[in-house]
Amino acid sequence: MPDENFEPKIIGFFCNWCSYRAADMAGTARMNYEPNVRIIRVMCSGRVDPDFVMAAFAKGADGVLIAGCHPGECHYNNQNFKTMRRYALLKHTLRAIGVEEERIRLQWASAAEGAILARSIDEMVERVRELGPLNWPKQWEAPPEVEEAIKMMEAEHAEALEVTA
Amino acid sequence: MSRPPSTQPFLHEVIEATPGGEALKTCLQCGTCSGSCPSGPDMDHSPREIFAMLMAGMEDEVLRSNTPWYCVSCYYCMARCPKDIPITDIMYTLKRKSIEARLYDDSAAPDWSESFMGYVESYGRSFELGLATQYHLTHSPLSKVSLGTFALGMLTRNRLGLLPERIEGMDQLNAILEKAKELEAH
Amino acid sequence: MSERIGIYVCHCGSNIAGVVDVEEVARWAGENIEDVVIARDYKFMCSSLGQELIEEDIRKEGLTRVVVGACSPHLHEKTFRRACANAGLNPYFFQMASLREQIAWVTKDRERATKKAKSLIAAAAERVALHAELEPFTVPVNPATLVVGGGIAGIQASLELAEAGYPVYLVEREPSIGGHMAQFDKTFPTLDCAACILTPRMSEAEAHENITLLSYSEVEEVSGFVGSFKVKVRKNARYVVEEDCTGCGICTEKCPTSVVDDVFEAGIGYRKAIYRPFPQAVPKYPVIDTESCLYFNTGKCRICEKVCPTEAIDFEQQDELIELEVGNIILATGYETFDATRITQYGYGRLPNVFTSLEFERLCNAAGPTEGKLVLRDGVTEPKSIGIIHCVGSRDVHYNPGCSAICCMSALKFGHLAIEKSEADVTSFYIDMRPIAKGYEEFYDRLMEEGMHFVRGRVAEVTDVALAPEEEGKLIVQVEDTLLGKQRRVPVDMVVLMVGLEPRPDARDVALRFGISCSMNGWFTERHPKLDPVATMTDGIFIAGTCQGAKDIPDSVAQGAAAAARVLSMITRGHVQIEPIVAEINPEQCSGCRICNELCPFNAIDYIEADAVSEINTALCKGCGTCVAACPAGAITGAHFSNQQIMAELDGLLFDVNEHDETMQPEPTAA
Amino acid sequence: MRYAYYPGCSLTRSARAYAESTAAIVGPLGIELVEVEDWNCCGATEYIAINKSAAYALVGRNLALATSIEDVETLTAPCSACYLNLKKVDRYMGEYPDLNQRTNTALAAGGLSYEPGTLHVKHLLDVITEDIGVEVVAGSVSQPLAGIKLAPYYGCLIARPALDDEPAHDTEQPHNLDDLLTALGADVVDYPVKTNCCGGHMAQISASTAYGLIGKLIGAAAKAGADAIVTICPMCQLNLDAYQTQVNRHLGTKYKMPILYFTQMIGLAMGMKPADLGFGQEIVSGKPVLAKVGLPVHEPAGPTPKRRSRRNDPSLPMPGSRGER
Repeated sequence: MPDENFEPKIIGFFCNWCSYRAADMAGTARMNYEPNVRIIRVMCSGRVDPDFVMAAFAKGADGVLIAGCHPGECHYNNQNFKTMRRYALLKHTLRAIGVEEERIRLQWASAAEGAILARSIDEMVERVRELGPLNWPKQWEAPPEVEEAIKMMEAEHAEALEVTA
Repeated sequence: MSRPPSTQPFLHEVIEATPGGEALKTCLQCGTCSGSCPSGPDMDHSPREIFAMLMAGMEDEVLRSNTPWYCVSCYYCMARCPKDIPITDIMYTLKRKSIEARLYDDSAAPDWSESFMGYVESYGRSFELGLATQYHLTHSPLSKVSLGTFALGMLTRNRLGLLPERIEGMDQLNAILEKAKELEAH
Repeated sequence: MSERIGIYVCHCGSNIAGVVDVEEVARWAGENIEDVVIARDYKFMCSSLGQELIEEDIRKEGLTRVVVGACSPHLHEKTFRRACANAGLNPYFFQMASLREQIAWVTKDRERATKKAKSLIAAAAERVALHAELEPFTVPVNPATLVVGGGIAGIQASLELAEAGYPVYLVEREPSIGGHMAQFDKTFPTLDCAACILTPRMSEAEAHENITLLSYSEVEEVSGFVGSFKVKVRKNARYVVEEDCTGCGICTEKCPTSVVDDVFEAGIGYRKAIYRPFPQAVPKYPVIDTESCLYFNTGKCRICEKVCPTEAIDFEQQDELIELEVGNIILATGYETFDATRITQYGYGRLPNVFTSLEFERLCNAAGPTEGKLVLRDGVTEPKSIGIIHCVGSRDVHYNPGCSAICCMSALKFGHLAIEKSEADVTSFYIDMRPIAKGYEEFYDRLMEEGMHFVRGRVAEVTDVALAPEEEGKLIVQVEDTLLGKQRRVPVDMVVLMVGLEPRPDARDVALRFGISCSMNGWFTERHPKLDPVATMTDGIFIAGTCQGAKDIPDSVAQGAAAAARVLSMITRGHVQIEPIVAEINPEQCSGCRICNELCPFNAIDYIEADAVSEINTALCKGCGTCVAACPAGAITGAHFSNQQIMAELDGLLFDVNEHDETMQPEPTAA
Repeated sequence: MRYAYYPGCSLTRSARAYAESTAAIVGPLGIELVEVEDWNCCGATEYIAINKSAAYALVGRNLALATSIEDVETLTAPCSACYLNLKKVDRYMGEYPDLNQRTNTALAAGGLSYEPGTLHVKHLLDVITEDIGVEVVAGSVSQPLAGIKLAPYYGCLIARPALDDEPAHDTEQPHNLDDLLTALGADVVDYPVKTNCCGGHMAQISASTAYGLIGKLIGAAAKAGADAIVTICPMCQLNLDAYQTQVNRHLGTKYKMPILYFTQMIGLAMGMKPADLGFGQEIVSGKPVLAKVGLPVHEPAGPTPKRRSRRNDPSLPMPGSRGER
């Protein structure tokens, strides 16, 4: 049974050009949404190192939301395509180590799409609330298989990045 | 973010009871709906006026109006509305509210809907001849001559059944409809 | 050595304080965050008193780091960095938390809002402690400017800059500059003749020694950054040698092919295959439209070549690629009109006597296809009655949700022209009359006096199906007269659809090419809707006129001049500072794997064979950080966004993880 | 192609001609219709006026029953009102979770359930013009309807409200029936009122309102020189056909406009016998139309007007016109 009082902690990685401005826009337009997402600004969603995502979980986050410009609208030409590839791998890896894939989400939001962003946040919060706490830090010392999986992930991740755009 | 509708409870009720009804709040009173309405000239208030009356909290007048009952479900208003207000669906909602409130003094249209559904609830299918006869005898016995022309033509071409058809799963249908009505009442 | 951090929590009047318990956040920060020596809350941090507060604390309390929790950094980051710099602190020892946009304006629950505020402040404090001293790069500003679009806004901007003595490249896609304004007959509300006020400015632009006019040309590629952009322009082949052409027009006169002119004549007039859009076109040189030219299609004809007295026709001419270097760019790419065939119930395209507003402009124009005679589609009959329908494709969620800003006034202008030119009875069908600027309401009064009729109601349909004898052979405008609450059928001879203004269909591609953004509808987005309406989020790129949103001529001209003023201030300063946010490779750690090389979209990373390491050219790096995230050896550092800084931010954001554990003690869900 | 088929009440009685002609033409077009077993009335436009939950449940039962038919993705209905009700319930259930839950709770009382989106609901006309294709229909024509002038009448509910994200039709001036009739060899007249209302149930509630609407529809067809109006909905057929006498009396007109189903016209063009297509059941006789089939093909009336030479032709081009003059 999900605990009704559980408020998930979700870390947002938002690119400076589109999605962080979408958040600004949602604010300016006073769109009400769940306060569970705490945002880190990066210059581009391409800056989101998979290690950041793993670290966020490791430090106690229940979910991670990556937001960037729409494919084809990246401020840096096409770096968000790299985000897309990493995201797929991240999902894959998380699944492999038993983390529900809804705990990570990629949302494209242009500077004008405050409403889309707000809706996406609400949806994600609701979903993660249903899933319950992840509570990684508590089990962090433990299973060697997790350590193993992380190593695998890192290996896979390095390999994947050799396949260039 | 929207303000709680404390000042206009009836408007809020109508919005709640209509899928997509929220858009009604954005009505700009342009009159596209009323200009498009094929039975508009026969309505005592144009659809646009009905929306203005809803905003003004004139519940009683709205429910007494013939407007929803003259809606022919052609959906011109809904397709043309620049604010995507589900106008036809709002008219259905107003019909339901009006039947509940029993304020509309010409019972012809509500009776037609109710007789129609009476047959459906008894047989699972509609029954044109029975319906037409029952309805016309109640509401316009004097015009039964013209009804006669209509019925005769239809009968001679075997286009009206003399007996209603009944579906096999009447029990199942009734169970479903009973449950639905129970849900609606809540 | 530990830092001395100052924390400032802004009330923003009641904007933040109304939802977030700002006193509590400041108190909590002061007591719980490491190295915080001062934590204050203050009414308006961005006020001069607020800034002085920071400056004083830096001086007196020896702050080494500053955090402000207020609005979005996109609004006031620069303000507070300047305050730090004023007090002698490196401006990059500052970090901002967006308590207003990300919390107060979007959250209702005070308790949860306050907790989120604490986490953002904690994250900023954790991060700022690890900030490195940075210096912005200073780059020179090339005094030349590129203006894209030769409508009235672009012409205005070009002339302002040229008059100030700086070079301008004015690029126009069509064969002539002038834009939509050149198509109009009169301008509201003063009824000046559009050509009389526009054409002198066009000639002035062409003749100006500081303006290089590139008509029939398009920008293909933009690279570089503020101060030194590189631009590739394709100058389409005109098949006419400009140096030789005298603009005598004999080629056009003798050309045997006549086609419908969809652009300048809005589809109601014809032009030749070799043509100038209009007699006063600037430049005066014609172009050959290869799609309709007989020679290009069949290999025969060449009449223009034969009749040209100066041998200026060159069928072999090729497109030319021109490379320009400019310091700033002004986009004034204008608008498109709404395609009226999309609203089928108005009958445009099916009913001959339904016209668009642009067609009507051409009908009224003395230089137009009817020489200014107001006639029906048959070209002969004068209409006895005209219905003008407002808001066609505007204020409609199916097409364009916004108001097109100019149609009410244009409709009044049309009313005046129709009354002046004909006997016709004119009726305007409007939802709301919006004559909002100086002299506009007076013009509305004037039209009421002149006898124009007004029906308040958005037209439901225009039909030719008559239901009464007086409707036979007419167009019937069906509408609810909302002031009467009655459905009306108004028979007229001619219907004019006031088509709305839309972004150019390729606005998104253009925005992408110049690195700026568009609204949902496709209008270019300004840096700030009120306080910075002609700048964009991209330094050095400005916008003017209707590419930013629907507006009339006076507003377009004002924006053209405003954009020029912004550019002039950059040119006069001579240099510009750019953010030192770039990546750097530590050669000690680099394994030479070259993964990063291919990732960089700006080719800023080179592999140095001799040392077997990669190296970043900071002049080309734009700081996206993708290579930083990808480096498997962790050898790349992104300035101001280092791994350590982001990890620290994470720690701050999750300050309450343990708190949560104590209260919840949840079952683990992960494997 | 195989479809779940919901005939609707009218096709069992007043619109038997529609049912018969549909049955006759689907085979040759490669369509297999599998009737939904023990279907019930869709509620027309009436039930929703009485009780919303019951109206959705009523239609929901049909959708649920249709899912038991194997190997079909699409449910088709020849009646526009049935079509819209089925489509709307499927669509709204998908869009509004509360409505979905209520409807399924009610269905559960009868041991049924329906997951919105399971079936694609399509009008019979769209099945023929989109899935089969106008060219295929043209290929099956053995007796072109040359010389017959037809007014294509769509009525409201196939065109509006446009519930799909990318609706198949314009909400005001659709053209797939025009295209189909042209493919059958008929002359299609310009019929701008093609999606106007036939009066719906107004013939019962306010006859004068209905007569006005019907008169407008028949009048526009007569004025355009149509030999018949072709419908795609039994309710439209009934209103225009069975009330035509009353309309004439009411408006003082003398219309004798046959109102025929598009499936009857397809059958005729395929060379089928009129009796097998339900001809003779219409109140206003369709015989004049039949008489024209098989007559020697006339040259199209009136030569296309020659383009006047440039000098003499002051007219302005129509929107969208291209090319030279």
